[in-house]
Amino acid sequence: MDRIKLNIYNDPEIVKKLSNFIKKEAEKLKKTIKIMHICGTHENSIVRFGLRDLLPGNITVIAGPGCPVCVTSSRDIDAIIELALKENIKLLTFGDMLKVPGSRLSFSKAISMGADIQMIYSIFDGIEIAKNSDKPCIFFACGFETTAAPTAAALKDLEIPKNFYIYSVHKYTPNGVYALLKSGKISMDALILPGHASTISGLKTYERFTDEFGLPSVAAGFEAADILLAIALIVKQINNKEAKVENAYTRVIEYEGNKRAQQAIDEVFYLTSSIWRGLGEIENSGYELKDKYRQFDAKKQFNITYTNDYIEHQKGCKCNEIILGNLTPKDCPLFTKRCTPHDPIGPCMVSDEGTCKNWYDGGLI
Amino acid sequence: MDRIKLNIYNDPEIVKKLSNFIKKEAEKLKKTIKIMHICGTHENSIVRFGLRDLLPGNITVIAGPGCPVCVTSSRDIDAIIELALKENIKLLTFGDMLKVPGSRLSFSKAISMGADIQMIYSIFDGIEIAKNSDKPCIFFACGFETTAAPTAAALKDLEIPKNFYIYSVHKYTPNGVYALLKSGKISMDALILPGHASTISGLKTYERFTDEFGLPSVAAGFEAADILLAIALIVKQINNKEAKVENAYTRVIEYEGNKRAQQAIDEVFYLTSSIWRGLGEIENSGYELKDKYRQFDAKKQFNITYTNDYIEHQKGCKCNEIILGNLTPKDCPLFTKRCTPHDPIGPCMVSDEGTCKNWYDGGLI
Amino acid sequence: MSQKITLDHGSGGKLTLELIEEVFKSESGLDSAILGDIAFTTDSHSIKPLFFAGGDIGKLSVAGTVNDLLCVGAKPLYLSTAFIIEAGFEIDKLNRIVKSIKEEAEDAGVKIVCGDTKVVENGKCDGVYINTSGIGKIIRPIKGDNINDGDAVIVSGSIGEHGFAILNQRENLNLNTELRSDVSNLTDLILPLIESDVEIKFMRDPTRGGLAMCLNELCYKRDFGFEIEESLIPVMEDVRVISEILGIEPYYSANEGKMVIVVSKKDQDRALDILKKNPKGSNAKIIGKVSKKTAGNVILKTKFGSTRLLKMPVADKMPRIC
Amino acid sequence: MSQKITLDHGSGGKLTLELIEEVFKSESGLDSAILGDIAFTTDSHSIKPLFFAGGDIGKLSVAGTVNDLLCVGAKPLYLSTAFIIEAGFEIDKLNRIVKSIKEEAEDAGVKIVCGDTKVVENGKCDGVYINTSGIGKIIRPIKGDNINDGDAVIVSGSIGEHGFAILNQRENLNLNTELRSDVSNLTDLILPLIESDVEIKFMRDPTRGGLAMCLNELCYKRDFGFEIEESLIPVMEDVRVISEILGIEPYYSANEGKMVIVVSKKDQDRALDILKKNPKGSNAKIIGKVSKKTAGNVILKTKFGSTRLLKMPVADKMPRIC
Amino acid sequence: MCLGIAMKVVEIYDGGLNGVVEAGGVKRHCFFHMIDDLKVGDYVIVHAGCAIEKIEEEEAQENLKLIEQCLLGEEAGGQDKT
Amino acid sequence: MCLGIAMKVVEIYDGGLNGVVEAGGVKRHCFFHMIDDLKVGDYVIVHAGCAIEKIEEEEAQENLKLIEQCLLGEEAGGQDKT
Ligand code: SF4
Ligand code: SF4
Ligand SMILES: [Mg+2]
Ligand SMILES: [Mg+2]
Ligand SMILES: [Mg+2]
Ligand SMILES: [Mg+2]
Ligand SMILES: [Mg+2]
Ligand SMILES: [Mg+2]
Ligand SMILES: [Mg+2]
Ligand SMILES: [Mg+2]
Ligand SMILES: [Mg+2]
Ligand SMILES: [Mg+2]
Repeated sequence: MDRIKLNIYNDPEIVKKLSNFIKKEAEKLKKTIKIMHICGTHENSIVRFGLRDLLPGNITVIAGPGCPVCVTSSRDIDAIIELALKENIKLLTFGDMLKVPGSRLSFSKAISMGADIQMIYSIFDGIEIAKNSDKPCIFFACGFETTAAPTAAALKDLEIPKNFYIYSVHKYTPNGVYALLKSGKISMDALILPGHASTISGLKTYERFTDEFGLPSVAAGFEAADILLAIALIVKQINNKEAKVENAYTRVIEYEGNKRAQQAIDEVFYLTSSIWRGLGEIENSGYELKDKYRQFDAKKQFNITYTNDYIEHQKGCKCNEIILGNLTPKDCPLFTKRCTPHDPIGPCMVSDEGTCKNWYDGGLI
Repeated sequence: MDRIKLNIYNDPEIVKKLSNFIKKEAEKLKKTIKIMHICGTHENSIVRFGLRDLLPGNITVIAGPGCPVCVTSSRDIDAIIELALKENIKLLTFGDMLKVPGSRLSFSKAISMGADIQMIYSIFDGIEIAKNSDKPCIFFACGFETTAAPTAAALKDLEIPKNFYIYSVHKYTPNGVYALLKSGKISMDALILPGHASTISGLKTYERFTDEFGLPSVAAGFEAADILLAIALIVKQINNKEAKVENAYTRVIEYEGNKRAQQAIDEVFYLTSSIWRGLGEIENSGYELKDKYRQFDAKKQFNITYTNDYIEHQKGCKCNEIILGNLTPKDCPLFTKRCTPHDPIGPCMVSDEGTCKNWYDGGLI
Repeated sequence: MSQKITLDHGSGGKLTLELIEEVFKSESGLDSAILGDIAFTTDSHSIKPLFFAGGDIGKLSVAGTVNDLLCVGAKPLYLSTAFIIEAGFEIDKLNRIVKSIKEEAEDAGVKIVCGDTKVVENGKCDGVYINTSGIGKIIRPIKGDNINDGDAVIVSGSIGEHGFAILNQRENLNLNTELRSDVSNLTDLILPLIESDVEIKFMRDPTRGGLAMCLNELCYKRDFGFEIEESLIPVMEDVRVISEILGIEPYYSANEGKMVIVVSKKDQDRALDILKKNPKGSNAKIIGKVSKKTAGNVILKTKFGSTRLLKMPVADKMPRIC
Repeated sequence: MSQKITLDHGSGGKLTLELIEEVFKSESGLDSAILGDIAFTTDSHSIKPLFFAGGDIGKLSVAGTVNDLLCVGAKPLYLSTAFIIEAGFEIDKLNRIVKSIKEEAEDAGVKIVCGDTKVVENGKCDGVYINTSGIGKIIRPIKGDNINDGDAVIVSGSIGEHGFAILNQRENLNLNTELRSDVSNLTDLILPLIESDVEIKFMRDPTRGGLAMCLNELCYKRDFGFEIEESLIPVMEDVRVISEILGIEPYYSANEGKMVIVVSKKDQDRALDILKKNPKGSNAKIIGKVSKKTAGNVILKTKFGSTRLLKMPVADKMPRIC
Repeated sequence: MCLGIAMKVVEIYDGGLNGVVEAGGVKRHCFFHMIDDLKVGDYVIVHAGCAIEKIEEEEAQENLKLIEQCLLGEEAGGQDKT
Repeated sequence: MCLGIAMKVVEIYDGGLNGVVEAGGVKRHCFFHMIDDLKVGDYVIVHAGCAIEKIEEEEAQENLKLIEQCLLGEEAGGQDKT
C-alpha cells in the first residue's frame, strides 16, 4: 500500500512501544480505570490481538452496547419472522442476524420451518436478488449509522425494484449511548468511540459526552496500534485531568463526519424513539423511513403484527447488564453451559461482535 | 377356501385338459380365428400364465381397447396436470396412471416439477386423505364401470369432505366397444367379455354384439382355466355356427349385472360422449357427474383450461392400432427401442394392462 | 438415455444397470470387489419409511453390506457407517437407528470400525441416508465364472417380503398383515456354505428389483440364461395375496435377507442340506437351472407347461387397480 | 444436546464431535481405522456448489478419503464410490463428476473398485451426495500416541483456501478473486514422509472447521495442548483479505489439500525438507509445538506477544457485516 | 381392466356398508355399498377397496359344471397323456 | 460495530457512483455514493459493499504523527528492551 502506510498499525514494534508507553503512563494513575468501547468490532480486535494482555493491571477495557445485532429488539425479530412464515416473501438480512434468538425463533430456525430467508453481504446484492425474484423481498436492515448510510444512499440514488422493501431497525449510536449515560445505566472513566460509525456521524456529536459527563472520548480504528493509541491518549487525558474528544483514527474519520452520508440519511430517514434490546425505549435513536419512501417501507406495506409478550432476554441471561458493561460473561451462570453460540440464549452470544460470543471464541476462560 | 373351490381355476390338470379340449375342438375350425379380449387384466393373465403357448396355431388371441389408462385422452391428462402445477391442490390418482404421458408431461414428471400428486389404492383412501388435508383434493377418476361404481357409491353413500373433488374420466365399456364395432374400426371372430366390468354391467348389454355383429361373446374370469374355458366355449359356438353371449365366470358375474352398482351409477353419473385416446369421440361412452353432484365436480369447480393441440400419440406410435387389435407391439418400430416402460411414448407402454407393456415385460420377444 | 436422472435410474432395474454401464463404466457385475484376499463393497441406503415392519434403515444398511460380502465368498469382518442427516431429524430416532446398527453388526459378526456424519439442510434428505462399506476376508473367491449348463439355481427362502412390506407402509395401502420385511444378515446361513466344498458358481442377494432383477443381472450379456420353474419359487401366502391385490408379481418385489445361489448340479442337494440346517434357510429351494440355450434370458416355466420371459424390471412397479 | 439434529451438528465443529461421542459412541479420534496392516475410512460428501473454483464434489470426495488414509500412515490403494442422486439431475453433470473422480483417483494412485448408485426424489438431495470409502496398506501406523512436550506442529501449506472459495460462491458474495479451493490428494506429498524415518506422531487434514478444529480435535480430552505462533501460520494474501472482509478468521476456514503433522522435535527440519521437495509442500511451516501445560487447549501467540485461546468452532462461521 | 381378487368377509359394520375382508392372512378395510345381504364368511370380489360382487356357492358350482361339461366332451373325445 | 476494511479503488464508473475496489488480489464491486472526488488509486473503507470514507494521504500522515508523539514521549521517558 504505496503512499499510505497501513501496515504500520499492526507492526509489532509499534504495538509493543505503545503498550510500554501505556504501562509507563498508567503508573501515574490514581486508581484503576474502566474504559468502555461501544463497538463490537473493537471488542473483536481486542480479543483477536490479545490486547488486554498488553495493558497494565489498573486499566480495564469493557464492552458497551456496541453490537447492532445484540440491541435489535425481539419485538422486531418476532414480527418479521412471523411475516416470513406466513406470507410468500423473501427475507434478506446480514449473516450475523441469522442466529439471533427472538422470543421463540431465530431466522435460522425459521428457515428450517420453511421460511425463505437469505443472507446477503450488502444491500446492493439484496437489490439484485429482488430484481431476479418474483416475490416481495424484504431487507431486515439492522446496523448503526455506518450501515444506515448505505441503505439511505441506495434508496436515494438507485432505481429500486418495486418488490424491494426495507424493514429498518437501524439505530443511531451517539443518541443511544448519550441516553444511557444520562440515565446512569452505564458508567465508566472514559470512552473509546467507534471507528467506522464515527466516519458517518463525525466526532462533534460526542462533545456532549465530554461536556456533560466529563468523559475522555477517543475515536479509534481497528488495528492493534489504533486501539492502544486511543487508550494511550485516554490515559494521558486522565493524567492531565482533561476530558476532550480526540481522533486516534484521523486517516479515516473526519471530525465533521461524512457530509454526503449524513445528507443521504437525512433525506431518507428520520430519527425517532426505538427499542434497544434489554435497554428499553430510547428516544431519537432509531431510523425510520420518511413518508416519501413509504412505498419501500415494509412496516407500512405489509400487515405486520406486533405482540406485547415478546421476550428480550430469557430468564438468567445477563445480556443487558453485559451490554451496559456492568457485568462480564463470566458473571452469567448460563455462559458456556446452557448458552453457547450453537444454541444462544441471549443475543450477545450470537454475533462475533457480541461480548459473550467474543469471550466464548477467544477469551481466556 | 372352504366350500367355494377357487383353487380349481388354476389347477394344472384342469388347465391342461382344457387346453387339450381346445386343441381337439380347434381341429374342426375352417380357418384361423381371431379372438379379441377387451380387458387389460385378461391380457395380463394370458401373458403371465403363458396361455398363448397352450393354444393351437389356428387360434389367435388379441387385445382390444381394454386398458382404461390407455384410453384416457391426453386432453384430460394435460388439463389436470396444468391445474396441479398452477393451483395449490393435491391430485389423487391410481398407481397405473402416474407414468401415462400426456402431450408433454406425465403425472410423474409433474411431481418432479413440484406438483402435489399422490397415488391411492381406492377412492375411500382418497377421501381419508382429503379429510386430513387443508388443500382441495382432486381425484382423477379413471376406470371403466367397475371403477365408476365405487366412485358413484362413495359419492352417494358417504359423507364427502368439502375439499374432495372428482375429475371423472370414467368410461363405459359396452358402449365404447359397440361403437368401435359399428364403425368397423375393429374386427374379430369372437369376443372374450371382461370379467369384472361385466359384474357391474351384466351381460345382457352385450347381446347386441351377437345380434348385430354375429360375434360369439363369452365372459371370462382371470385364472388360467377361466380364460381357456371361455375360449373353449367360443370355439364350440363357432363350430356350431352359433353366436351367443355366454358366461364362463358364473361364480362372479350375474347376467343382469350388479343392480345396486347400476343404481349408484345412475344416481351419480350420466353417460355422454367421451374422447377415447387415439380413437376419437365416442357417444354415450363417458361418465360425467350429474348436476346434483356439481359441488364435487372438479370440472365445474375449478378453472380448467383445455387446449386443442393436445397430442394423443406421438409420431410413430401405433397405440391406437394396437388398442384396436389391428397391430401387435411387434409392428411398432419404436417398441423396446425408443419406447420403453421407463420412458413410454404411447399409453400402451405404461400400465401393466397396456398391450405394449405386457409384451415388453413378459412377451416372448 | 435421457438427459436427466430419474427415479427409475435408481430402481435397481434395467435403467440402473445402463446408468452404471454408461456413466460409471463399471463392468465387474459382482456385489463386492475381490482384492487379493479381501473383499470390499459399498452401498448407500435410503428407505421410506425409515422404520418399517421387520426392521429399520440401520438394520438394512448393515445386512445389505454384509450380504454383499458373502456373495463373493468372503467372511464379513469390518464395516464403516456414514450418515447424511437432515437438519431437524430427531436425535431419538438417530439413537434407535444406531442401536439397530450395533445389534445387527453383532449378529453378523462384524465390527463397525469407522464412520462419518454429515448434516444437510432440512428437506435435502429424507430423514437419514446411510452408507455402509464393508471389508471381508475371502474364504474362496466366487466370481461367477465357470458356469455350466445345468448348474442349479437355489433361492435361500421365500421371496418378496421386504418390497411388499415397505410398499404397504410407504404408500399407505392399509393392508393389515403380519408381513414383515425379511431384512437380515445371512452370515450364519451362507458362511457354512462358503466354508464347505460345495462348488458355488455365483451368489447374489435379490434386493432391488427382486428375484427377476437378480436373475437377469446374473446372466446379463453372458452366454447362459436360466430356466426357472415358477411353481418351485417359494412365496408365502400373504405375499401371494398382496401380489394379487396390487397387481405386482412377487418376483419384482425386493428381498433383504435372501440369497440366490448357483451351484454345480452335482452339489445341489448338499447345498440345500447346508442351508436347511439354519432356520433362515428352512424354505430354501432349487428353483431351476442354468441353460446355455436361453443365453441372456430368464425363462419362467409355468405350472401349466407354458413358458414366458421373466424380464428385467425397468423401474419400480407401482400398485395398479384397473 | 438439543432434541433435534441441526446444521451445526454437521459443521465439523464442537457439536459434531459431541454428536459422535454421544450417539455413535466412537472414540478412536483417528481419520481412518487401523485394522492390522490395512487402513479403512469413509466419508460422505455434500457440497454446494457441486462445481467450484479449483474442483468439484468428485475431486473432493476422492481427495478427502485418500488424505484420511494417509493420516494414519497408510498408502492409499482402493476406493469405493457411492452416489445418491436427486431425480432431475443432469447426466452431463454426472459425467463431469465421474471424470473428475477418475482423474483424481489416478493422480492419487488409487483404484476405484466398487460403487453404488441410488436415486432419490427431486428435492431430497442437493444434486448429488457422494460417499467414498477407502482402503490403504499401513506402512507404519500413526496413532497419535507418544506425544511429547515440544513436538513440532507442521502445516503443509497455506490455510483457508477451500472454505473461502466455497463460501464466496455459495453465498454469492461477489468477491472477484483468483482464489481456488486447495482440494487435492496428498499422496505424493505425504507418502515420502510416511516412508521416511521421521518420527511422525500424528497427522490430520484440517478440513471442516479448519485449522482451529483440527488442532482442537487433536488435543481434545488429551493431556497435551498446542502453542501456536500466529505469525508462522501460512496464509495467502487473498485469504487474509477475504478473512477481513467477511469477519471470519482463516483458522476456521476449511482446507481440502493440507495436512497438519506433529513430529518429534528432533525431526522437524527433516520433515520440512521432505515436504518442501514437493510443490504442494512449498509453503509448509512449523507453526508451533505441543505443550503439556496447555492440555486440551490451543493457545495462539500473537505477534504482539499476547496470547489467546484458539477455540474449537461450534458451528460454521457466517460472514458478518456489523 | 379392473384387477379384482376374491377375499373373505371377516367383519361387517356400519349396517353392512363397511367391513373387513381377508385372504391369506392379509386383511383390508372394504366397502360393501354395492352388495346386498352380506354375511361374515362370504366371499367377494374386491376391486379398488370395494366389493363389486359376491361369489355365491351355487353359482360357483355352476362354473365348475361348465368346465366339466367341456372336459367330459374331451374325455369322451380322446384323452392323451394327462 | 461495523466491520470495514481499507481497499484500493481500481475502477470507477456511472459518474462516480459505482466501481471496483481491490485488496490482496480480491476485487469487489463497490458503491461510491457517499464519496466525493474519488480517483482510481484512492483508498476507501468498505463496509457492506459500500465505501463509507476515503483515506487521505495527509490525514494518514497525521495519524502516524499522533503515534510518534506518544512514542517520543515514551522514548524520552525510558526505553526498555524494544
Ligand atoms: S452467556 Fe448467553 S445467557 Fe449469558 S449473558 Fe451472554 S447471551 Fe445472555
Ligand atoms: S411400443 Fe410405444 S410407441 Fe409403439 S405402439 Fe406401443 S406405446 Fe406406442
Ligand atoms: Mg450392494
Ligand atoms: Mg447385493
Ligand atoms: Mg468424516
Ligand atoms: Mg474423513
Ligand atoms: Mg480427515
Ligand atoms: Mg448397490
Ligand atoms: Mg350380487
Ligand atoms: Mg353372484
Ligand atoms: Mg470524506
Ligand atoms: Mg478523510
